[in-house]
Amino acid sequence: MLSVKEIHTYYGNIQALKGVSLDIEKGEIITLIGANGAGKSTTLMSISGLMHPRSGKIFYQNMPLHLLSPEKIVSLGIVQVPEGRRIFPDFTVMENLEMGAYLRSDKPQLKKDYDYIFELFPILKDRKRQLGGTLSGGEQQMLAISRALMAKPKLLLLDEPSLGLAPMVIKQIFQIIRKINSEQSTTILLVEQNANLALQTADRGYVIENGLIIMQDKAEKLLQNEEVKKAYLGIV
Amino acid sequence: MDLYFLELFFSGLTRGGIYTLIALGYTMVYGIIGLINFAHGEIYMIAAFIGLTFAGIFSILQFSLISILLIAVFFAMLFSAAYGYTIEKTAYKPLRQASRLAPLISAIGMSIFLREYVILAQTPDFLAFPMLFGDLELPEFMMDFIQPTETIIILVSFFLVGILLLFIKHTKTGKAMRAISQDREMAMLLGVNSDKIISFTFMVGSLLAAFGAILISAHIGQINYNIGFIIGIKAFTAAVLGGIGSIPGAALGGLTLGLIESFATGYISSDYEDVFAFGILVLILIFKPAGFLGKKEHKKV
Amino acid sequence: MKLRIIHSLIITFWFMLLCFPLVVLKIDYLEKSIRFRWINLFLTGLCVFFISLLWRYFLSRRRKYFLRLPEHFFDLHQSRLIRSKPFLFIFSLVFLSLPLILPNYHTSILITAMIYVVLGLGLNIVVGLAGLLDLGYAAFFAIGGYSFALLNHYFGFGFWASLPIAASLACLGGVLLGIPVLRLRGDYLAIVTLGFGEIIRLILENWEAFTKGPSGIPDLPKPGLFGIQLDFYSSTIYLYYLLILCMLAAILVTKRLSYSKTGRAWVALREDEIAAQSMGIDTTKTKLTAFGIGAFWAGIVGAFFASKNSFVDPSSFTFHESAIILSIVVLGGMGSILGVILATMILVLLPEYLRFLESYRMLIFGAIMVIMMVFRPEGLVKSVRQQYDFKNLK
Amino acid sequence: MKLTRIGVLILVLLTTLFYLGAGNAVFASDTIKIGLAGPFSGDLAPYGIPPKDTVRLAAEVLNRSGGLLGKQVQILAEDDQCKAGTATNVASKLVGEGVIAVIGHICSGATIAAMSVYRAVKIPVISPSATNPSLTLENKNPNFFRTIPHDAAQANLQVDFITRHLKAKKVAIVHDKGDYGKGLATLVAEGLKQKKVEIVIFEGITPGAVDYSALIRKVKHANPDVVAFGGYHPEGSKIVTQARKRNIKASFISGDGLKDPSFIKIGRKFVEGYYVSSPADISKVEISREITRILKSKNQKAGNFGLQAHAAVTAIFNAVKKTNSTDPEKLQKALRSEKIDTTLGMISFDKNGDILGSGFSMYQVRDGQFVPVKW
Amino acid sequence: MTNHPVLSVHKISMRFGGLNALNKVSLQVFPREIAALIGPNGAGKTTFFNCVTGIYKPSGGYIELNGPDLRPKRINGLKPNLITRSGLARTFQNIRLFENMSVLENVMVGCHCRTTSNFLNAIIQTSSFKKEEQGVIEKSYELLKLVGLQGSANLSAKNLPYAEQRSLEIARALATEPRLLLLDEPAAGMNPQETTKLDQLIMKIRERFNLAVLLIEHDMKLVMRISDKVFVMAQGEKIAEGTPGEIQNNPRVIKAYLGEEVDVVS
Repeated sequence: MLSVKEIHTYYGNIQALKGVSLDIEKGEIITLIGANGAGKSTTLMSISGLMHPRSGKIFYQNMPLHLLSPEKIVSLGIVQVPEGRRIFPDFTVMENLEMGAYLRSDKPQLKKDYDYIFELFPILKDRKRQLGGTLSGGEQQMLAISRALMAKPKLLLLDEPSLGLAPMVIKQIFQIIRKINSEQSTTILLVEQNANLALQTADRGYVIENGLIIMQDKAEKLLQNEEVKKAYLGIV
Repeated sequence: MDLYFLELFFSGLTRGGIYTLIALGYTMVYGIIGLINFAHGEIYMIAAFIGLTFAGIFSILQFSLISILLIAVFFAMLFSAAYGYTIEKTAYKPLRQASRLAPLISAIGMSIFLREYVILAQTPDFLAFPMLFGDLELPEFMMDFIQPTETIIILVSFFLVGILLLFIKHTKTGKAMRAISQDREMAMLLGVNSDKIISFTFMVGSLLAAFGAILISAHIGQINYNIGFIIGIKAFTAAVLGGIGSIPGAALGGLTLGLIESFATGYISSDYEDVFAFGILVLILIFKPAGFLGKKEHKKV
Repeated sequence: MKLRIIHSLIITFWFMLLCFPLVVLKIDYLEKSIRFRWINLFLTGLCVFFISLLWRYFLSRRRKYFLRLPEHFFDLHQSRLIRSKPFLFIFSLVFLSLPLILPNYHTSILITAMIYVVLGLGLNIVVGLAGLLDLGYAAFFAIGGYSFALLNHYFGFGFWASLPIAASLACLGGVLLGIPVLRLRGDYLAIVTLGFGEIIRLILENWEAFTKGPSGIPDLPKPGLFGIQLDFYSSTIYLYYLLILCMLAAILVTKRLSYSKTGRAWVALREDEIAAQSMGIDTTKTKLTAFGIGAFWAGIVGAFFASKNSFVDPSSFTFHESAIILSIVVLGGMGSILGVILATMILVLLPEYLRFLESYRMLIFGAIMVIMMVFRPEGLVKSVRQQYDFKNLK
Repeated sequence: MKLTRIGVLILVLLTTLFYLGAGNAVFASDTIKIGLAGPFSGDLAPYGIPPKDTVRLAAEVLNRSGGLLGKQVQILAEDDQCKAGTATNVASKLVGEGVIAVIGHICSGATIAAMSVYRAVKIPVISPSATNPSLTLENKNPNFFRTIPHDAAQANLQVDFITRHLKAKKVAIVHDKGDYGKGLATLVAEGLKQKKVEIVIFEGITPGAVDYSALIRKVKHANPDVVAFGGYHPEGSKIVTQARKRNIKASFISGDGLKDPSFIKIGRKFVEGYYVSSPADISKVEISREITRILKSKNQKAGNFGLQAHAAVTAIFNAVKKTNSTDPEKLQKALRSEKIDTTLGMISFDKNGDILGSGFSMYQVRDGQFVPVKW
Repeated sequence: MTNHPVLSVHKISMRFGGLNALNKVSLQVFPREIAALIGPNGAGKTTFFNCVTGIYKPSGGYIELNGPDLRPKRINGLKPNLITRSGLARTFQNIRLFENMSVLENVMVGCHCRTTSNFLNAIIQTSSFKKEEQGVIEKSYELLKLVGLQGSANLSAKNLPYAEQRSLEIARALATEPRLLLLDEPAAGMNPQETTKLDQLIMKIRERFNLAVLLIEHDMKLVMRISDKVFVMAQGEKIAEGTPGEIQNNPRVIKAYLGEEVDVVS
């Protein structure tokens, strides 16, 4: 579905990605784990078109993605939930969701999708008129995911959905991620620092370190892998 | 209430209305790309000239006043939007990645260029602008403190601010504009074509400036290439006063500035009208560093 | 290439459409006349076509340089020719002999240019080094000029007696402006300084009894030279050399300051205010010194300016003046001394030498400002901070 | 490295340009040069461009009939933007290029600054528009002349007219904060005070401000018999238009800054009855009618000071012809002694350099025309 | 002398709008101690740093820093520059170097609060100014040597590799002559070798300058290797404190920090 081939991405003069390659099949949940600053977010930004790799290619259903502008990429069905959620603070919950559906014009289906979202996250329905900036961290994360879902993604890119959330909330959110994957058959690329959590959720995983993919395997295997444990859990 | 006070109040309101229409252009552009568009006053001026050109043609063709007014407004809006669009594409868009000051200087250069362009293409002289409102009449008691054209200016500018607020609040493009001003990258990640929206913002700002230009030119009855300068500075001041980036703020700032100037003239002296306007701006910013409705910048560490 | 031409044609068409009502039509509705000036449309079209071809070509090249050579393109510092001693020697010889060979007019505009160089250097401290956007710098220029004029008018002070007072008053003005606006950031600072500049000018205009209002103050003396009576020509030449001294002093002081504790604090403040504060830099004091020293130079050349014209009036200190000085700083490259000098050449001398273009002069001036910024957004000279010598350390 | 060289190249180019510019001045030529300085760009360009057109026209006509002293006359027009700083540069430039006389400058401030240069070389300077009294009355500028009477003369006339003809008790004085406008307004105010007329308002407006309605309302409340405005026609017509709309019945009076066809054209019915003091009627003078006609055919106009500038250059031509030389001292002397037939009628200059023969008279706008008032 | 903490924080709280970013956090750092502050993202660690260094004003509680005279001095409410002068220096999580200054100059800026010359001295170039300036250069160069950046002294700071930028931040902070150094995620984005070098550096700094270090870190290996004491924060509260060994076995910490082994399949 999506294949990233040897991309090198720079921030000014600093090279953040030094040849990252990934392959994602339809319907999978893939996770990309690694430490802070390892290049996880940069990978997602490169896929989304906000940063253009200086070399290397990205293909989506055999279409070259690395040449397209962000809005084209979204219109193809690749939607990102960026790190830190980035809710529009001055928009109400409803307006935030409407922004998610920005490129859509199928009104009748839209209505159903709002209902689906509110079914998924009932709390958002109660908060419909509240400003995004006043939501709690967990609610914001839910809103961010919902907002992305409103764009009807075929491939959903999730950047650190567990960041700064209480364990209970994290649990809920990861359940939803599974649900979205199974019910809507949305392919998911999940970037996480919380390796335990990510590997439990995903089908396959990639480990990134210093802008390079150093390991890739089935999620269960990585979870058992002593190296991974040592490197990213710190404690044996 | 004191009639003199009322008179001054409405004259301040009229001025404020015009300031607001121009300030909206500054504030929207600033909100969306953080640029002080110094060429905005020049758009206002060009709109007045375009309006005069078309009003001239159709008055020679003996159209009725009201149709001339509508035609002049239409063409002024059309062309000023086109000018706004073109200016953004040539002078600002190539500088999107550059430091904050580069587009500012580019804007100053653009403003000089446009003034000289109008001098060369038309004339440096003052030109008579047709009094397109004709001889409207108001009820006797109102005529004591307000003039018909002033009523129109106040009403139209309030109306336009209202329309703009509704537009920004409820339409898809309006939402995209607000989204970009909050978080441009995130908006792009949701499929908003930010270049398009930015162009659009310039066009809307220019439209409003054009509207203001025709209103005030038809009220005052004369224009020249220099009319954009002072009004531009004042409108920018109004935008900052209200909190730059905020649309209701621009309206609030515009009205405040208009009223301050009017009362300063009426009760003190018009010699120091501008000193008061700027003095109050400085005072307000010292106590409220982001203007009336501006957002306080959070220190991000 | 073909594509480019087609594109340019489309742009040409668009511009012709855009220009039509103003460039072609000339309406006088009172006399009911419409004139069509089709030739103008043709000329506009032709200009736009070629400009757009060049524009697109260079814009695409700019991208390339932007990526590949961000730091060396145009770096005049690096040129060995310019740094070489013979070149500098010949250059300064020529520069020093200019007023002796050239007609008075050139001496006169070079004086103006040097006044702007010093203004640029002063504002460069505030904007370029300390990163505080000031849109009302002409106010300090006015304070300097008017201090001299008023001291002369009311108390008969000569130029030299007034100069230190003018400079200190301007400096004081800078600090006084600085205190209330310390809390403001970026563009709010810009508008407050703009307001301050206008207020100063308006006071000069309206306080008739003291400042003589819009008529200005005439008959100011030229600087004296140990009581020697100078005729008009020699006093201009004398002024030229004085300004060279003044400019060199400004360059020297800026350089020395910029590579001292104070200068480092300015730059640190510009780069990152929070980090600067965390390194123990007192932001209040640092900002005030920047405002004060910046204004100081404006005060000095303000007095020179008044003396050169033997006249001051408020209309010499408008917002336009502040905008031009700011443009000098930005166009030159923020923080760069050589940049200020080059940009002054372009923004002050070019309009003088473009006089043959008559009415197109200011049009082209405006266009040049836009073009320079579009193609060189980081300024003519990239300011590279001088390196400290530590090689001889152990 | 290559790119650095481009930088050097540009530096060299700039220097060359500089020397080329310098070179211009050195070219010897066989023409008589007359300088002309004023604002041809910027805010005040409308006051500078008409003099440029008329002076050039005068030179053209002269050159067609053989020029001066057997040489062609060349007009060097330089833009000073009405800024003191630029004006001194322009003055040095004109002097450096060897002009025998200068027409200009237009603004008093720029003229005062430029005189510091001209004074040194003694060439005659004739301004068509600088009305600041100090230019001639303080005996500093023996080489300065003007074809426009200074403000004091005009102010006296206005004061007389207000007190004797209009018999006003209360007068409101408004000015445009400018050099000319405020200067005139101040002189009028002083004159009126001496005659014990009450001045109810003395205030300035900002030219180019959105509207003046607040001030108009203030004027209305002061209820003066006469409003005297010092300034130029755009503001004048704006103020009177708004005042009439607000039903202010007072008489309006202004100086020559308003005597411009555009004033009536823009002000339309609202300027009817406006009193304007202005140099004596020249619409009957054959030359000025001729000039106006030619300008119109070229789509130019005489503006506020065009005809004065024409008269100024005519005076110079005449002085050169009479003295058969371009020596500044001789020219000055000739200018002081000769009577000349110009667009302004027969004029001459007094010992201060002020114009004689072109006094002020009062006009009133009636049926879209400036009509002389008999009183 | 060891029983005088160099930094003691008493129940400080910090609220942003409705959010309780810090809730009565207290901790003490003793001289020559290397302490680590850990916790999941968003636990309030950086907010804690910002309160201590004066960028935020805590909404409750107080902070004391031991002066050179060993007397505790209240520093909450002081401006950041004064806190730095009192002997507290920091680095930043997302690297805040003065990008367009050279590497050496960055460190020289750090010397700012320990020098006395003013701008007049600089203009006249008095001999005391020159001497001081030379001293600053020498000191800065020494510090660069210490962190291994002497070779890049004249590069622009923004052109340094990521890991070296972090070291430069440390050098710059050391230039302010602190008694307590706060490091905000010094190992972020470093590879294992670089991280190893970093912990040697931290040890070396402690020996050389006799100072205490408080660091926020996600790299657990590093934390466990070098710290004498570990504080754990979660959701704006301090949930544990102890030696690395104690912390590793604290179930509450494991749960909060490593992420719950949630059963997501259910």
